Amino acid sequence: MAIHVNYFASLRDRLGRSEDTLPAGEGLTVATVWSRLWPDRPLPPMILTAVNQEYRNLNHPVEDGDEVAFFPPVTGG
Amino acid sequence: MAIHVNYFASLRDRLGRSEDTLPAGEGLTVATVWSRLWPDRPLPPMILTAVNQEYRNLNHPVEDGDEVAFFPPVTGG
Amino acid sequence: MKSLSFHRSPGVEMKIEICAAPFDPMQALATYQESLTGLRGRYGATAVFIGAMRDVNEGNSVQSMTLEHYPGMTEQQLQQIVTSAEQRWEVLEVLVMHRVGTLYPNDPIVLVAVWSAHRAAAFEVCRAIVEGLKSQAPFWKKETLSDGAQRWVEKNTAG
Amino acid sequence: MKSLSFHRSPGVEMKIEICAAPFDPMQALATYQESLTGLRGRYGATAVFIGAMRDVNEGNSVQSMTLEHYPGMTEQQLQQIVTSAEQRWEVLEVLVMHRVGTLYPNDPIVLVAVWSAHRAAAFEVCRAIVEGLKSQAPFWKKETLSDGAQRWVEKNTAG
Repeated sequence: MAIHVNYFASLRDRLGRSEDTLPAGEGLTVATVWSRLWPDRPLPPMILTAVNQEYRNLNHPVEDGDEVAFFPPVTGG
Repeated sequence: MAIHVNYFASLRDRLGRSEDTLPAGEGLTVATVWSRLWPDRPLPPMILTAVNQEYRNLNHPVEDGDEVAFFPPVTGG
Repeated sequence: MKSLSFHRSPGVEMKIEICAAPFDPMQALATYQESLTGLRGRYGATAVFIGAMRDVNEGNSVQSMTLEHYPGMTEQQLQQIVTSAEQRWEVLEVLVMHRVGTLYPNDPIVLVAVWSAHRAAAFEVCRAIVEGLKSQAPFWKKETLSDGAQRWVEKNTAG
Repeated sequence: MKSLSFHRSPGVEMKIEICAAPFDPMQALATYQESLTGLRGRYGATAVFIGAMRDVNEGNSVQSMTLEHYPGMTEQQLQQIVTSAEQRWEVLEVLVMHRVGTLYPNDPIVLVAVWSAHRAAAFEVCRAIVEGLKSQAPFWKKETLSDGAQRWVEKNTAG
Protein backbone atom coordinates (compact mmCIF):
# COMPACT_ATOMS: atom_id res chain seq x y z
CA MET A 1 0.00 0.00 0.00
CA ALA A 2 0.97 3.66 0.24
CA ILE A 3 -0.55 7.04 0.93
CA HIS A 4 -2.60 8.51 -1.85
CA VAL A 5 -2.72 12.32 -2.09
CA ASN A 6 -5.22 14.45 -4.05
CA TYR A 7 -5.14 18.13 -4.96
CA PHE A 8 -8.17 20.00 -6.19
CA ALA A 9 -9.19 23.18 -7.98
CA SER A 10 -6.85 26.21 -7.86
CA LEU A 11 -4.33 24.34 -5.71
CA ARG A 12 -4.06 21.59 -8.32
CA ASP A 13 -3.59 24.23 -11.02
CA ARG A 14 -0.82 25.92 -9.02
CA LEU A 15 0.95 22.63 -8.26
CA GLY A 16 0.58 21.40 -11.81
CA ARG A 17 -0.72 18.00 -10.82
CA SER A 18 -3.76 16.38 -9.28
CA GLU A 19 -2.28 13.54 -7.28
CA ASP A 20 0.77 12.06 -5.63
CA THR A 21 1.70 8.81 -3.97
CA LEU A 22 3.88 8.67 -0.90
CA PRO A 23 5.33 5.60 0.84
CA ALA A 24 3.81 5.09 4.27
CA GLY A 25 6.01 5.83 7.29
CA GLU A 26 6.07 6.09 11.07
CA GLY A 27 4.39 9.08 12.70
CA LEU A 28 3.15 10.74 9.53
CA THR A 29 0.60 13.55 9.83
CA VAL A 30 -1.26 15.63 7.27
CA ALA A 31 1.39 18.35 7.72
CA THR A 32 4.34 16.01 7.21
CA VAL A 33 2.71 14.41 4.16
CA TRP A 34 2.73 17.87 2.61
CA SER A 35 6.27 18.72 3.64
CA ARG A 36 7.69 15.45 2.30
CA LEU A 37 5.99 15.97 -1.04
CA TRP A 38 6.70 19.72 -1.24
CA PRO A 39 9.86 20.35 0.83
CA ASP A 40 10.47 23.72 -0.84
CA ARG A 41 6.89 24.96 -0.78
CA PRO A 42 5.11 25.83 2.48
CA LEU A 43 1.45 24.80 2.58
CA PRO A 44 -0.44 27.83 1.23
CA PRO A 45 -2.79 29.66 3.62
CA MET A 46 -6.50 28.78 3.71
CA ILE A 47 -5.96 25.28 2.38
CA LEU A 48 -8.42 22.70 3.72
CA THR A 49 -7.28 19.17 4.48
CA ALA A 50 -9.06 15.82 4.56
CA VAL A 51 -8.10 12.26 5.42
CA ASN A 52 -10.22 9.48 3.93
CA GLN A 53 -12.75 12.05 2.74
CA GLU A 54 -13.36 13.57 6.18
CA TYR A 55 -12.09 17.03 7.17
CA ARG A 56 -9.02 16.60 9.44
CA ASN A 57 -6.53 19.14 10.74
CA LEU A 58 -2.80 19.24 10.02
CA ASN A 59 -1.90 17.17 13.08
CA HIS A 60 -4.12 14.28 12.15
CA PRO A 61 -2.16 11.01 11.84
CA VAL A 62 -1.85 9.47 8.39
CA GLU A 63 -1.48 5.72 7.95
CA ASP A 64 -0.73 3.28 5.21
CA GLY A 65 -3.61 3.16 2.73
CA ASP A 66 -5.01 6.55 3.71
CA GLU A 67 -6.30 9.06 1.18
CA VAL A 68 -5.15 12.61 1.98
CA ALA A 69 -6.56 15.66 0.19
CA PHE A 70 -5.52 19.32 0.02
CA PHE A 71 -7.87 21.89 -1.44
CA PRO A 72 -8.89 25.57 -1.34
CA PRO A 73 -12.06 26.88 0.35
CA VAL A 74 -15.13 25.28 -1.20
CA THR A 75 -17.46 27.32 -3.41
CA GLY A 76 -20.40 25.09 -4.25
CA GLY A 77 -24.12 25.75 -4.07
CA MET B 1 -75.32 55.35 1.57
CA ALA B 2 -74.98 53.35 4.75
CA ILE B 3 -72.45 51.23 6.60
CA HIS B 4 -71.96 47.73 5.28
CA VAL B 5 -70.94 45.06 7.81
CA ASN B 6 -69.45 41.61 7.08
CA TYR B 7 -69.01 38.58 9.33
CA PHE B 8 -66.76 35.67 8.44
CA ALA B 9 -66.08 32.06 9.34
CA SER B 10 -67.03 30.80 12.82
CA LEU B 11 -68.37 34.22 13.84
CA ARG B 12 -70.77 34.23 10.89
CA ASP B 13 -71.90 30.71 11.83
CA ARG B 14 -72.52 31.77 15.43
CA LEU B 15 -74.40 34.94 14.41
CA GLY B 16 -76.38 33.10 11.77
CA ARG B 17 -75.74 35.68 9.06
CA SER B 18 -72.94 37.02 6.93
CA GLU B 19 -73.80 40.69 6.61
CA ASP B 20 -75.71 43.64 7.97
CA THR B 21 -76.43 47.18 6.93
CA LEU B 22 -76.50 50.03 9.39
CA PRO B 23 -77.51 53.68 8.78
CA ALA B 24 -74.56 56.04 9.14
CA GLY B 25 -74.47 58.29 12.18
CA GLU B 26 -72.37 60.82 14.08
CA GLY B 27 -69.33 59.57 15.99
CA LEU B 28 -69.64 55.91 15.09
CA THR B 29 -66.70 53.62 15.79
CA VAL B 30 -66.07 49.93 15.10
CA ALA B 31 -67.17 49.19 18.68
CA THR B 32 -70.42 51.15 18.42
CA VAL B 33 -71.24 49.59 15.06
CA TRP B 34 -71.16 46.22 16.83
CA SER B 35 -73.16 47.35 19.86
CA ARG B 36 -75.90 48.92 17.71
CA LEU B 37 -76.27 45.73 15.66
CA TRP B 38 -75.90 43.34 18.62
CA PRO B 39 -77.10 45.27 21.72
CA ASP B 40 -77.57 42.04 23.69
CA ARG B 41 -74.37 40.32 22.65
CA PRO B 42 -70.95 41.61 23.72
CA LEU B 43 -68.26 41.36 21.03
CA PRO B 44 -66.68 37.92 21.52
CA PRO B 45 -63.03 37.79 22.59
CA MET B 46 -60.28 37.43 19.97
CA ILE B 47 -62.38 38.92 17.19
CA LEU B 48 -60.42 40.90 14.60
CA THR B 49 -61.86 44.04 13.05
CA ALA B 50 -61.33 45.80 9.75
CA VAL B 51 -62.58 48.97 8.13
CA ASN B 52 -62.47 49.18 4.34
CA GLN B 53 -60.42 45.98 4.24
CA GLU B 54 -57.65 47.27 6.51
CA TYR B 55 -57.16 46.05 10.09
CA ARG B 56 -58.47 48.74 12.47
CA ASN B 57 -59.04 48.70 16.21
CA LEU B 58 -62.35 49.13 18.03
CA ASN B 59 -61.94 52.88 18.42
CA HIS B 60 -61.49 53.51 14.73
CA PRO B 61 -64.11 55.95 13.36
CA VAL B 62 -66.67 54.58 10.91
CA GLU B 63 -68.20 56.81 8.28
CA ASP B 64 -70.98 56.67 5.75
CA GLY B 65 -70.12 54.20 2.99
CA ASP B 66 -67.53 52.31 5.03
CA GLU B 67 -67.23 48.54 4.98
CA VAL B 68 -66.73 47.10 8.47
CA ALA B 69 -65.74 43.47 9.07
CA PHE B 70 -65.66 41.25 12.15
CA PHE B 71 -63.90 37.90 12.04
CA PRO B 72 -62.03 35.30 14.14
CA PRO B 73 -58.24 34.80 14.05
CA VAL B 74 -57.09 33.92 10.54
CA THR B 75 -55.92 30.40 9.73
CA GLY B 76 -54.67 30.48 6.14
CA GLY B 77 -51.46 29.20 4.67
CA MET C 1 -59.09 32.44 -10.70
CA LYS C 2 -58.37 35.97 -9.57
CA SER C 3 -54.94 37.38 -10.16
CA LEU C 4 -53.27 40.66 -9.37
CA SER C 5 -49.97 41.84 -10.77
CA PHE C 6 -48.18 44.83 -9.35
CA HIS C 7 -45.26 46.55 -11.03
CA ARG C 8 -43.50 48.87 -8.68
CA SER C 9 -40.29 50.76 -8.26
CA PRO C 10 -37.48 49.84 -7.96
CA GLY C 11 -38.26 47.16 -10.48
CA VAL C 12 -39.46 44.54 -8.01
CA GLU C 13 -42.49 42.67 -9.24
CA MET C 14 -44.99 40.34 -7.68
CA LYS C 15 -47.95 38.23 -8.64
CA ILE C 16 -50.66 37.31 -6.16
CA GLU C 17 -53.28 34.78 -7.10
CA ILE C 18 -56.29 33.39 -5.23
CA CYS C 19 -57.17 30.01 -6.76
CA ALA C 20 -60.70 28.62 -6.48
CA ALA C 21 -59.60 25.37 -8.16
CA PRO C 22 -56.74 22.97 -7.36
CA PHE C 23 -53.34 24.07 -8.65
CA ASP C 24 -50.04 22.31 -9.21
CA PRO C 25 -47.37 24.36 -7.41
CA MET C 26 -44.35 22.89 -9.25
CA GLN C 27 -46.05 23.44 -12.60
CA ALA C 28 -47.10 26.97 -11.62
CA LEU C 29 -43.56 27.70 -10.49
CA ALA C 30 -42.03 26.36 -13.70
CA THR C 31 -44.47 28.30 -15.88
CA TYR C 32 -44.02 31.50 -13.92
CA GLN C 33 -40.24 31.26 -13.92
CA GLU C 34 -40.23 30.69 -17.66
CA SER C 35 -42.12 33.94 -18.07
CA LEU C 36 -39.38 35.83 -16.19
CA THR C 37 -37.26 36.24 -19.30
CA GLY C 38 -35.94 39.60 -18.14
CA LEU C 39 -34.47 38.00 -15.04
CA ARG C 40 -32.56 35.15 -16.73
CA GLY C 41 -29.03 35.08 -15.33
CA ARG C 42 -29.91 37.66 -12.65
CA TYR C 43 -31.34 35.43 -9.93
CA GLY C 44 -28.87 33.23 -8.11
CA ALA C 45 -31.41 32.12 -5.52
CA THR C 46 -35.02 30.98 -5.49
CA ALA C 47 -36.66 30.14 -2.16
CA VAL C 48 -39.99 28.36 -2.25
CA PHE C 49 -42.54 27.34 0.33
CA ILE C 50 -45.42 25.02 -0.40
CA GLY C 51 -48.10 24.39 2.21
CA ALA C 52 -50.23 21.30 1.72
CA MET C 53 -53.21 19.83 3.53
CA ARG C 54 -52.38 17.19 6.13
CA ASP C 55 -54.73 14.29 6.80
CA VAL C 56 -54.43 14.70 10.57
CA ASN C 57 -54.90 17.78 12.75
CA GLU C 58 -54.82 17.92 16.55
CA GLY C 59 -55.01 14.16 16.71
CA ASN C 60 -58.05 13.79 14.46
CA SER C 61 -58.21 12.32 11.01
CA VAL C 62 -59.36 14.99 8.56
CA GLN C 63 -61.38 14.09 5.47
CA SER C 64 -61.63 17.47 3.77
CA MET C 65 -61.27 21.17 4.44
CA THR C 66 -63.01 24.31 3.26
CA LEU C 67 -60.95 27.45 2.92
CA GLU C 68 -62.93 30.66 3.14
CA HIS C 69 -61.51 34.13 2.57
CA TYR C 70 -62.45 37.80 2.59
CA PRO C 71 -62.32 38.75 -1.08
CA GLY C 72 -60.57 42.04 -1.64
CA MET C 73 -59.04 42.31 1.80
CA THR C 74 -57.08 39.10 1.19
CA GLU C 75 -55.37 40.45 -1.89
CA GLN C 76 -54.74 43.80 -0.22
CA GLN C 77 -53.19 42.16 2.85
CA LEU C 78 -51.03 39.85 0.76
CA GLN C 79 -49.79 42.79 -1.25
CA GLN C 80 -48.89 44.65 1.95
CA ILE C 81 -47.13 41.61 3.40
CA VAL C 82 -45.05 41.16 0.25
CA THR C 83 -44.26 44.86 -0.05
CA SER C 84 -43.22 45.08 3.57
CA ALA C 85 -40.90 42.04 3.27
CA GLU C 86 -39.39 43.43 0.08
CA GLN C 87 -38.56 46.70 1.77
CA ARG C 88 -36.18 44.93 4.15
CA TRP C 89 -34.41 42.71 1.60
CA GLU C 90 -33.50 43.12 -2.03
CA VAL C 91 -35.43 40.67 -4.16
CA LEU C 92 -36.30 40.50 -7.84
CA GLU C 93 -39.67 38.79 -8.01
CA VAL C 94 -42.34 37.24 -5.80
CA LEU C 95 -45.15 34.80 -6.60
CA VAL C 96 -47.90 34.00 -4.08
CA MET C 97 -50.74 31.58 -4.84
CA HIS C 98 -53.37 30.54 -2.29
CA ARG C 99 -56.24 28.10 -2.61
CA VAL C 100 -59.80 28.72 -1.46
CA GLY C 101 -62.72 26.29 -1.63
CA THR C 102 -62.82 22.59 -0.78
CA LEU C 103 -59.51 20.76 -0.34
CA TYR C 104 -58.57 17.15 0.33
CA PRO C 105 -55.48 15.73 2.06
CA ASN C 106 -52.27 16.35 0.12
CA ASP C 107 -53.82 19.22 -1.87
CA PRO C 108 -51.58 22.31 -2.08
CA ILE C 109 -52.85 25.25 -0.04
CA VAL C 110 -50.24 27.89 -0.64
CA LEU C 111 -47.19 28.59 -2.77
CA VAL C 112 -44.73 31.37 -1.98
CA ALA C 113 -41.72 31.79 -4.27
CA VAL C 114 -39.05 34.48 -4.11
CA TRP C 115 -36.33 35.14 -6.66
CA SER C 116 -33.26 37.19 -5.71
CA ALA C 117 -29.60 37.63 -6.56
CA HIS C 118 -28.39 36.05 -3.32
CA ARG C 119 -29.74 33.41 -0.98
CA ALA C 120 -30.20 35.34 2.28
CA ALA C 121 -32.78 37.70 0.78
CA ALA C 122 -34.68 34.85 -0.88
CA PHE C 123 -34.88 32.83 2.36
CA GLU C 124 -35.77 35.79 4.57
CA VAL C 125 -38.45 37.21 2.30
CA CYS C 126 -40.00 33.79 1.63
CA ARG C 127 -40.30 33.06 5.32
CA ALA C 128 -41.51 36.57 6.19
CA ILE C 129 -44.27 36.28 3.60
CA VAL C 130 -45.34 32.86 4.90
CA GLU C 131 -45.43 34.10 8.50
CA GLY C 132 -47.23 37.31 7.52
CA LEU C 133 -49.76 35.38 5.47
CA LYS C 134 -50.45 32.97 8.34
CA SER C 135 -51.04 35.76 10.85
CA GLN C 136 -52.63 38.51 8.75
CA ALA C 137 -54.24 37.29 5.53
CA PRO C 138 -58.00 36.76 6.06
CA PHE C 139 -58.35 33.05 5.29
CA TRP C 140 -60.18 30.56 7.50
CA LYS C 141 -60.12 26.78 7.53
CA LYS C 142 -63.06 24.56 8.39
CA GLU C 143 -62.29 20.87 8.72
CA THR C 144 -64.56 17.91 8.06
CA LEU C 145 -63.37 15.01 10.21
CA SER C 146 -63.56 11.39 9.16
CA ASP C 147 -66.81 10.91 11.12
CA GLY C 148 -68.39 13.80 9.20
CA ALA C 149 -68.21 16.31 12.07
CA GLN C 150 -67.16 19.83 11.10
CA ARG C 151 -65.03 22.27 13.05
CA TRP C 152 -63.32 25.58 12.45
CA VAL C 153 -59.56 25.63 12.91
CA GLU C 154 -59.13 28.06 15.80
CA LYS C 155 -55.52 29.06 15.49
CA ASN C 156 -52.50 28.55 13.25
CA THR C 157 -49.50 26.82 14.77
CA ALA C 158 -46.63 29.13 15.65
CA GLY C 159 -43.54 28.67 13.62
CA MET D 1 -25.62 10.66 -12.75
CA LYS D 2 -24.62 9.35 -9.38
CA SER D 3 -27.28 8.93 -6.77
CA LEU D 4 -27.29 7.80 -3.18
CA SER D 5 -30.35 6.95 -1.15
CA PHE D 6 -30.17 6.49 2.59
CA HIS D 7 -32.92 4.97 4.66
CA ARG D 8 -32.41 5.59 8.32
CA SER D 9 -34.23 5.51 11.60
CA PRO D 10 -36.50 7.10 12.64
CA GLY D 11 -38.03 6.87 9.20
CA VAL D 12 -36.39 9.97 7.78
CA GLU D 13 -35.17 9.51 4.25
CA MET D 14 -32.97 11.44 1.91
CA LYS D 15 -31.74 11.36 -1.62
CA ILE D 16 -28.48 12.99 -2.66
CA GLU D 17 -27.59 13.27 -6.30
CA ILE D 18 -24.56 14.68 -8.11
CA CYS D 19 -25.61 15.56 -11.67
CA ALA D 20 -23.05 15.71 -14.46
CA ALA D 21 -25.70 16.94 -16.91
CA PRO D 22 -28.19 19.84 -16.69
CA PHE D 23 -31.29 19.11 -14.62
CA ASP D 24 -34.68 20.77 -14.30
CA PRO D 25 -35.27 21.42 -10.59
CA MET D 26 -39.05 21.88 -10.78
CA GLN D 27 -39.40 18.71 -12.82
CA ALA D 28 -37.09 16.81 -10.46
CA LEU D 29 -39.06 18.10 -7.49
CA ALA D 30 -42.40 17.10 -9.00
CA THR D 31 -41.14 13.63 -9.95
CA TYR D 32 -39.57 13.05 -6.58
CA GLN D 33 -42.61 14.23 -4.66
CA GLU D 34 -44.83 11.95 -6.71
CA SER D 35 -42.66 9.03 -5.63
CA LEU D 36 -43.30 9.88 -1.96
CA THR D 37 -46.59 7.98 -1.89
CA GLY D 38 -46.07 6.96 1.74
CA LEU D 39 -45.97 10.62 2.77
CA ARG D 40 -49.17 11.79 1.07
CA GLY D 41 -51.21 13.76 3.59
CA ARG D 42 -48.35 13.77 6.10
CA TYR D 43 -46.32 16.76 4.95
CA GLY D 44 -47.88 20.14 5.58
CA ALA D 45 -44.75 22.01 4.53
CA THR D 46 -42.20 21.81 1.74
CA ALA D 47 -39.30 24.28 1.72
CA VAL D 48 -37.19 24.47 -1.41
CA PHE D 49 -34.03 26.29 -2.39
CA ILE D 50 -32.78 26.50 -5.95
CA GLY D 51 -29.39 28.03 -6.70
CA ALA D 52 -28.81 29.13 -10.29
CA MET D 53 -25.86 30.57 -12.16
CA ARG D 54 -25.78 34.35 -12.43
CA ASP D 55 -24.32 36.08 -15.46
CA VAL D 56 -22.37 38.56 -13.34
CA ASN D 57 -19.98 37.97 -10.46
CA GLU D 58 -17.94 40.59 -8.64
CA GLY D 59 -18.72 43.12 -11.34
CA ASN D 60 -17.62 40.92 -14.26
CA SER D 61 -19.79 39.39 -16.92
CA VAL D 62 -19.51 35.61 -16.74
CA GLN D 63 -19.86 33.46 -19.86
CA SER D 64 -19.69 29.98 -18.34
CA MET D 65 -18.61 28.14 -15.23
CA THR D 66 -17.03 24.79 -14.47
CA LEU D 67 -18.02 23.05 -11.27
CA GLU D 68 -15.46 20.58 -9.98
CA HIS D 69 -15.98 18.30 -7.00
CA TYR D 70 -14.23 15.66 -4.90
CA PRO D 71 -16.09 12.47 -5.78
CA GLY D 72 -16.90 10.39 -2.74
CA MET D 73 -16.15 13.09 -0.19
CA THR D 74 -18.89 15.28 -1.66
CA GLU D 75 -21.59 12.66 -1.13
CA GLN D 76 -20.25 11.84 2.34
CA GLN D 77 -20.23 15.51 3.39
CA LEU D 78 -23.71 16.13 2.00
CA GLN D 79 -25.00 13.12 3.87
CA GLN D 80 -23.47 14.42 7.11
CA ILE D 81 -24.87 17.91 6.56
CA VAL D 82 -28.37 16.54 5.99
CA THR D 83 -28.16 14.12 8.92
CA SER D 84 -26.93 16.84 11.24
CA ALA D 85 -29.74 19.22 10.23
CA GLU D 86 -32.32 16.47 10.63
CA GLN D 87 -31.18 15.78 14.16
CA ARG D 88 -32.23 19.24 15.25
CA TRP D 89 -35.62 19.35 13.54
CA GLU D 90 -38.22 16.75 12.70
CA VAL D 91 -38.52 16.32 8.97
CA LEU D 92 -39.90 13.58 6.74
CA GLU D 93 -37.78 13.66 3.61
CA VAL D 94 -34.88 15.53 2.01
CA LEU D 95 -33.76 15.81 -1.60
CA VAL D 96 -30.42 17.37 -2.57
CA MET D 97 -29.24 17.64 -6.18
CA HIS D 98 -26.04 19.42 -7.22
CA ARG D 99 -24.60 20.01 -10.67
CA VAL D 100 -20.99 19.44 -11.68
CA GLY D 101 -19.40 20.11 -15.08
CA THR D 102 -19.88 23.10 -17.38
CA LEU D 103 -22.74 25.49 -16.67
CA TYR D 104 -24.09 28.56 -18.42
CA PRO D 105 -25.96 31.56 -16.96
CA ASN D 106 -29.41 30.65 -15.62
CA ASP D 107 -28.48 26.96 -15.31
CA PRO D 108 -29.55 25.41 -12.01
CA ILE D 109 -26.63 24.59 -9.70
CA VAL D 110 -28.32 23.15 -6.65
CA LEU D 111 -31.72 22.01 -5.44
CA VAL D 112 -32.48 21.43 -1.76
CA ALA D 113 -36.01 20.34 -0.83
CA VAL D 114 -37.31 19.43 2.62
CA TRP D 115 -40.68 17.91 3.46
CA SER D 116 -42.02 18.08 7.01
CA ALA D 117 -45.27 18.17 8.96
CA HIS D 118 -44.86 21.82 9.93
CA ARG D 119 -43.22 24.84 8.37
CA ALA D 120 -40.55 25.77 10.93
CA ALA D 121 -38.69 22.47 10.51
CA ALA D 122 -38.88 22.66 6.72
CA PHE D 123 -37.51 26.21 6.61
CA GLU D 124 -34.78 25.61 9.20
CA VAL D 125 -33.52 22.35 7.72
CA CYS D 126 -33.58 23.67 4.16
CA ARG D 127 -31.52 26.69 5.11
CA ALA D 128 -29.14 24.70 7.31
CA ILE D 129 -28.46 22.30 4.44
CA VAL D 130 -27.82 25.16 2.01
CA GLU D 131 -25.43 26.88 4.44
CA GLY D 132 -23.68 23.60 5.27
CA LEU D 133 -23.33 22.73 1.64
CA LYS D 134 -21.85 26.14 0.80
CA SER D 135 -19.26 25.95 3.57
CA GLN D 136 -18.41 22.22 3.70
CA ALA D 137 -19.23 20.31 0.53
CA PRO D 138 -16.13 20.01 -1.66
CA PHE D 139 -17.25 21.79 -4.83
CA TRP D 140 -15.26 24.48 -6.62
CA LYS D 141 -16.31 26.98 -9.25
CA LYS D 142 -14.12 28.25 -12.07
CA GLU D 143 -15.53 31.08 -14.12
CA THR D 144 -14.89 31.94 -17.75
CA LEU D 145 -15.42 35.66 -18.20
CA SER D 146 -16.82 37.24 -21.34
CA ASP D 147 -13.30 38.07 -22.58
CA GLY D 148 -12.34 34.39 -22.26
CA ALA D 149 -10.23 34.83 -19.11
CA GLN D 150 -10.65 32.12 -16.47
CA ARG D 151 -10.61 32.50 -12.71
CA TRP D 152 -11.40 30.37 -9.69
CA VAL D 153 -14.11 31.69 -7.38
CA GLU D 154 -12.20 32.27 -4.16
CA LYS D 155 -14.96 32.37 -1.61
CA ASN D 156 -18.72 31.95 -1.29
CA THR D 157 -20.72 34.96 -0.20
CA ALA D 158 -21.89 34.88 3.41
CA GLY D 159 -25.58 34.58 3.95
